[in-house]
Amino acid sequence: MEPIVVLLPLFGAMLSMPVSWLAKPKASEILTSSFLVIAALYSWVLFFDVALGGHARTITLFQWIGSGAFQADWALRLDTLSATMLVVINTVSAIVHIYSMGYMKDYGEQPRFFAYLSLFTFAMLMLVTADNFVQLFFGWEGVGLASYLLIGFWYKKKSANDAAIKAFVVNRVGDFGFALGIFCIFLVFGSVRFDDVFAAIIQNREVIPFGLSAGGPILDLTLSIFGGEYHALTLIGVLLFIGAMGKSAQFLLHTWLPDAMEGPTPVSALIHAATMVTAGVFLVCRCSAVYENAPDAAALVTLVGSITAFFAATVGLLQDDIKKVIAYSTCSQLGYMFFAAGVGAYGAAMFHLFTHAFFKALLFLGSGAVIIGMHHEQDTKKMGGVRTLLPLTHIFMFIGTIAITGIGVPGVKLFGAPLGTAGFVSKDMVIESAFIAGEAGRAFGFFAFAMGLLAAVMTAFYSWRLMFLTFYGPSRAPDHVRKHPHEVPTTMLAPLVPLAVGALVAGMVFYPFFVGPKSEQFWNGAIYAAHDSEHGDDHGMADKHASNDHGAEAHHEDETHHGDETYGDTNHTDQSHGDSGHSETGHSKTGHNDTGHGDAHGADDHHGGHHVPSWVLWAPFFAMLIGTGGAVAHYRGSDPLKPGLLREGGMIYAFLKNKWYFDQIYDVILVKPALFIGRFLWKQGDGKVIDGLGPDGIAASVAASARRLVKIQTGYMYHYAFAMLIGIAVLLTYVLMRIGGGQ
Amino acid sequence: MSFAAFSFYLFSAVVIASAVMVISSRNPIYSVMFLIAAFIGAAGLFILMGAEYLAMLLIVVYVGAVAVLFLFVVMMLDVDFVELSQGFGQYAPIGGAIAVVIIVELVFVVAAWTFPAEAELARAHPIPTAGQVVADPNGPNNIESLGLILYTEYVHYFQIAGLILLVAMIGAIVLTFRTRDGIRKQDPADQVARRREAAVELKKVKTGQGI
Amino acid sequence: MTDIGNELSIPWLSLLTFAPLLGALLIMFGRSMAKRDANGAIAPDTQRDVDNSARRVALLFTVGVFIVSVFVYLSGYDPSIGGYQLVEEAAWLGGINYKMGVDGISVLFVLLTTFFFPICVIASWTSIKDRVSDYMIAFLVMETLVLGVFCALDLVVFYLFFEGSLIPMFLIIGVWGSKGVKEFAGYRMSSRVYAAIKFFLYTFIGSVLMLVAILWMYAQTGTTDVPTLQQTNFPAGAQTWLWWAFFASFAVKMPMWPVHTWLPDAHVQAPTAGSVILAAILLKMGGYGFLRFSLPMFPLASADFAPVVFALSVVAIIYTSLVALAQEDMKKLIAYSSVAHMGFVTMGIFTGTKQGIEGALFQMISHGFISGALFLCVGVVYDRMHTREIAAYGGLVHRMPAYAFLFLFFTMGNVGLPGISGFVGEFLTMAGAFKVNAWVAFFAAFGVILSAAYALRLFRQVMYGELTKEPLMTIADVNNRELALLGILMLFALYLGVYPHPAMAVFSPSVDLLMNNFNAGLLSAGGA
Amino acid sequence: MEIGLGHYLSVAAVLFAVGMAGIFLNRKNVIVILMSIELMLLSVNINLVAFSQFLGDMTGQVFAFMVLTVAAAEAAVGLAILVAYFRNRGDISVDDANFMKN
Repeated sequence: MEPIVVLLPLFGAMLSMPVSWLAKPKASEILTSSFLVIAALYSWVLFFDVALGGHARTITLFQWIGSGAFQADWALRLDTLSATMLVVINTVSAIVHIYSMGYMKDYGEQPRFFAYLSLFTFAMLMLVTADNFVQLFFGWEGVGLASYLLIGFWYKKKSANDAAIKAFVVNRVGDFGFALGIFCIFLVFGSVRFDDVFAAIIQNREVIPFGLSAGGPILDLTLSIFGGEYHALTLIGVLLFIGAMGKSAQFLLHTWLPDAMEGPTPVSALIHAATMVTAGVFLVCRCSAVYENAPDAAALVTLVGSITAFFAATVGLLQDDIKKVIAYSTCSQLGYMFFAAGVGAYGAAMFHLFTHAFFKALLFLGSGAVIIGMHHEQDTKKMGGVRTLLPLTHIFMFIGTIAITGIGVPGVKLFGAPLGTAGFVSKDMVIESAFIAGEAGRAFGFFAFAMGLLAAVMTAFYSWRLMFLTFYGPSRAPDHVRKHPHEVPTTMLAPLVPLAVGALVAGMVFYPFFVGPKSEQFWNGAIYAAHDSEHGDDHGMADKHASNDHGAEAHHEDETHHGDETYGDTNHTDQSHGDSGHSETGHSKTGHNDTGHGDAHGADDHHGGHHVPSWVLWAPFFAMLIGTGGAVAHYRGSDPLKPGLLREGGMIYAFLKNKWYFDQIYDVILVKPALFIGRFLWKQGDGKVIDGLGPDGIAASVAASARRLVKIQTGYMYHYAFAMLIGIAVLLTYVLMRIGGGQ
Repeated sequence: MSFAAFSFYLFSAVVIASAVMVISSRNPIYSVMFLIAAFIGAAGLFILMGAEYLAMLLIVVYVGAVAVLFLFVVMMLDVDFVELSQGFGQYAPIGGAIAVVIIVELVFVVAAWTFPAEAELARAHPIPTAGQVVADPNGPNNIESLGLILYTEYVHYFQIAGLILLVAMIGAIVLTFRTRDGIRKQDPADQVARRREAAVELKKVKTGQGI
Repeated sequence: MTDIGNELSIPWLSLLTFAPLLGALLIMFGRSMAKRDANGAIAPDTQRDVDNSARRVALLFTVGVFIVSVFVYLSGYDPSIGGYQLVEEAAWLGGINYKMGVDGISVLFVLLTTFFFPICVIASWTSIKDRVSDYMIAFLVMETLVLGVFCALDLVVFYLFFEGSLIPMFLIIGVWGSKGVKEFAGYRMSSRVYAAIKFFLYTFIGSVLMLVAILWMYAQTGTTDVPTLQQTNFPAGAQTWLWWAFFASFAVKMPMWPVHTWLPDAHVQAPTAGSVILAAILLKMGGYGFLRFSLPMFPLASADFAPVVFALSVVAIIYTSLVALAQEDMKKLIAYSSVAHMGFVTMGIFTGTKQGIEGALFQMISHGFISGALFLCVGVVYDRMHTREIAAYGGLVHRMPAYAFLFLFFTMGNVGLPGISGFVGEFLTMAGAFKVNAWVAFFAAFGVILSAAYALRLFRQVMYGELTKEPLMTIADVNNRELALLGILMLFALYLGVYPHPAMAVFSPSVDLLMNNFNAGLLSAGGA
Repeated sequence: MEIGLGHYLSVAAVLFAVGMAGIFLNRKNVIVILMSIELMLLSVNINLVAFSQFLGDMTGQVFAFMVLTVAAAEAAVGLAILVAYFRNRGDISVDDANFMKN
């Protein structure tokens, strides 16, 4: 039955158009939406079964690519990680489907839209349920395709088409790294299946890369490749991360995400906030075994993640387009997730991914309602006072904003979970784990912490700025809009309710599972660090704090077998040591100093109040207050549009307004040269050099020499006679010479 | 110097001198005349070598037919030969050079000539010269021995030679034959194909009226 | 599965190969029987009948050959065996026998060929109006020759078919190609004639070198039997030049950079069906040749010169992708992308790894479907608008939604989207290449980025945007015939993309055998 | 001094060379060119006969006979062409006869 959860969206995508031809467009909306609702409900069932019930399993459908050792199947790998993603994807997708029934009413072409949405959902589900890297890649590219189609949904608009191509191509740059990462994995491990690869890492198995006569234990293996000698896992980690950067719009490869807002708003909510862009985070978490043993790669993840969090937030400060603000906010939040993963707090990263899906989808769908209500206006400068026009939407957006900025009470626990909105719980978790990692000596831990705090200030600022500009103050909209705002249909508002509820409480409800005391049982081996910190200690970070692994050696053998048995599949009861794991021998040795290695431990310790200084606990909260205060001070005043600290025309203003000039730089150093080189190679390379020296050149010189030779052809008979006679003379001379020489 | 040697030098001188005149005289008629002289000289040489039949053939065919044909054509064509001989000698250097090269080479050949052993055997039984034939009337003469070999071993060549001549004759006729319009001539086919209806018309002439 | 070919001693392969020739004779006969007036001209009505019957005969024969080939494949071919099957042999010249046979490497190409010829006949059903009989004859003759290329197990027989297949294609481009005049070296000639001559000379010069090599091999071994020669160990020095001679021929055919420039011209000028055959079948002869001859016969040289091939392949992938980015002509763009895709094939073949070779084989088959379909797609609009200028189109999706969908599908296939057959081959070749030389895979993967750029650019400019151009306002969507053709191709591409196993299973045993021979050849040379 | 083969061959060689030179000298006059060719053929005949006599083999004379035949045929056809040409152009100047160029 499990394949249903993945295949229903596919059926929806395939049937949408035919149904609309046979019946009405409405029928295809209902069909795809109901398919998605069923899939969503079923995915919750699976979530409870797999993640909470601990029944992780893999269902192989049939063989896909099989060539020698290169074996990739179509499979559903259901473990906590994928079950969590299933829930997020199917739920948000179902909600977006229902929402779109209202949203797309004005635009037409619903069957096509719903087909694309369902296609996207299918691809995304294939991505998260993959049990090998190639199927993951399938989903990876599949969501890219769906994203391309949906961004360019309004194909008449040139900007939409450009944005679609940009999204696809930039993602391809990431995929390039990803594909190389897969090849590298295949080279090293001789397999592309998760089980084989991760088991090899956990057991520190001896591997022999292709073409070499001798290998070595995987954790220390180096490859001489790309003209250098690299640590194999680090190389794999970096290459895979390039893929993740593309898909998750991380710094340097982020440029497509804001442009992607050309697509319909539900698309932005589904793809560019809740699901697709988080695929990179998912990938890093999925490969936690790799990153935990490749500290340099993890450091890169942390670095890029924290830079993105900061950078995107700065750009978000000055955006006027309601969707672009949220887009940059997404980019920034993805940065949070990445540095959380980079510092080893995979649970926190997944947790933030999970909560972010709720409040970001809520914000996007809410802004979609605003856009519809304001007659397709997206510029917040032309809004203001929308609160009175769309009171319900305002409430939803307000909830989304407090969720993202993180309203809560630090240090207070309710039923073992912090008290606050979803964003509060998860973001604080992320920031704190960065601090803990920094303390533990993990590279860029403090940097990430600092960037996270700065970004939190700005997040609060731009989120409230958006709220104030849109919903408060006097209206700046034209009269007809103000007097007759579009009615926002119920189909658009009803789906927001579950999202709003999630945005408020998801953090508190799921805290114990993702990062709290039950996390080890919850993750059930889906995340390497969550239960296997011993190895992280032993191999990955040994050089960083050697003092920590006293006793680790003694338990190495045991732990290896332990990991072997429990890793990756099924439910082992003996492994559910949870937070009481400290009492076990291997773990107790590392004890209190070990906080950085598994976020489960770290989080647990922190909430026990052992390690994290209280200022760290309060810091995100104050950051939020500062940002909020700034926004209130500036935008609740008499003229919200008055210039603030950054004057228009100033350098910094221009720098931020132009998004750090990335688009312009890429255009100059990549796009234009590519086109120029292409034209040059075509006209000069192919035309002049190859054809000129090759066939055309030879043909032309034959023609030219023929033209010259023709002149010898006088047409006078006696010339031919002369030629004959001279020929006879020459021939005769030659023969005589030969004979003379011979005699 | 024997008579044979004297004759050889005489004829050789005639042949070469005539040949030089053939190519150097301005008037083609002279050329033809000298050509005839050269042929006659060559015929003399043939006789000296014992090839009487070929010598006769040369005189009959060449002097009698070919050379006269040349003469006929030269005189028939109304050509300004002075104009034609303009640029005479323009290519003389190269022509001379080629000629000299050829002569030198041929002389080399002649000088360095050696015969294979079997040829030496053949030399032991030379073809009788004219003088020997006269001395031995019972032996086979030149024309006999030529006929013996021509009509037996080389009969096919002989036939082919005939065909070549036939083709040349037809070719020459076809090339020079032209039908001129407006000339009344007899067409036997037309005459034979003529029917009574086309030739005779019966008219009923009423009596007393005439035609 | 009984081996009917051997049990009944029916020469199935020869039958298949020469059946189309029979069709060609029939058309010729039918035309010569047509009534003529005093001047030898055929009345228009009669001409129409003659044309129609030519079309029908061609369709009948190509479809018949396809059905028989499938039947023979299902009942007579055992995919679990790696060696040659359905072998037939007849003495011909001393040491040169007429020998036919297929193995896992060639059998799919045979099926691909018999599959594509009916497609092409249908595709040219209405678009060819002049000299229909001649056209169909050319196609049928070409089918015979191409099938012969893939079935021949004797070098001389192979060479005859290989060279012969040039001639019908030469005519198809030169006679039924598009209009247009080209200034070349001071002469004005129609551009299709230019393209045809370029095509002919390029490939011909390439294969002449191969002929020299074949003659030498015959002189040395006294046989031109392929299986025998595959077991022959040529000395290393000889392998070098023999390899280059064969390489020259196949590299032009592939085509590899820098001898690729005939392909864009030929594709652009050829009629749609000609382009389809060229892309789907004829290009594959080069890759097939590498696998059949270069690799097994000259393993040492193949290993030695693999870096050269890698370099050329990588240059081809990047270079032609960049060039494709700048194209203004739809067919030219697709032609250049073909060169890039063939770069993956050569790269994969010379990795000498199982993934690389299987990927290359799969890529060739998949490229047949995808590129063939793309050319058919261009043909659809060309038949309507008679231009291939990208700039002449725009916003077609408004009037041609079904067409846009199909075009998008094949564009994505061209881009190498997983789930469509193009991905499997590309990915496997790169995985194989990475094992041998990571830089090669690096640059090849870089080409994949560019492929997205040019393919999507084409799609955007042709399909998307406002429909503003006057002539496009009344353009009609694909008709049933076109829909059926493209639909079939789409199903195949999708099927092979999702479940490539049936194809992979067929050539896997043969590839194993090939690699064993290859490695054994390397070892024996290393030992000696 | 005995007159031997060499003498005859020398005469033939000189005759041949003269014929050859004649072609060069009288390049415009087709009639003389034809005569030069006849001279060259004649020299060939002298050679053939000389060898025939020298080797005692009649075959040489048979071939001289053939050469004579061919030479006669050639002269006849050549002159016929000349006549036809003259009739068409009113001239036999070779300088104008360069149609082969086109």
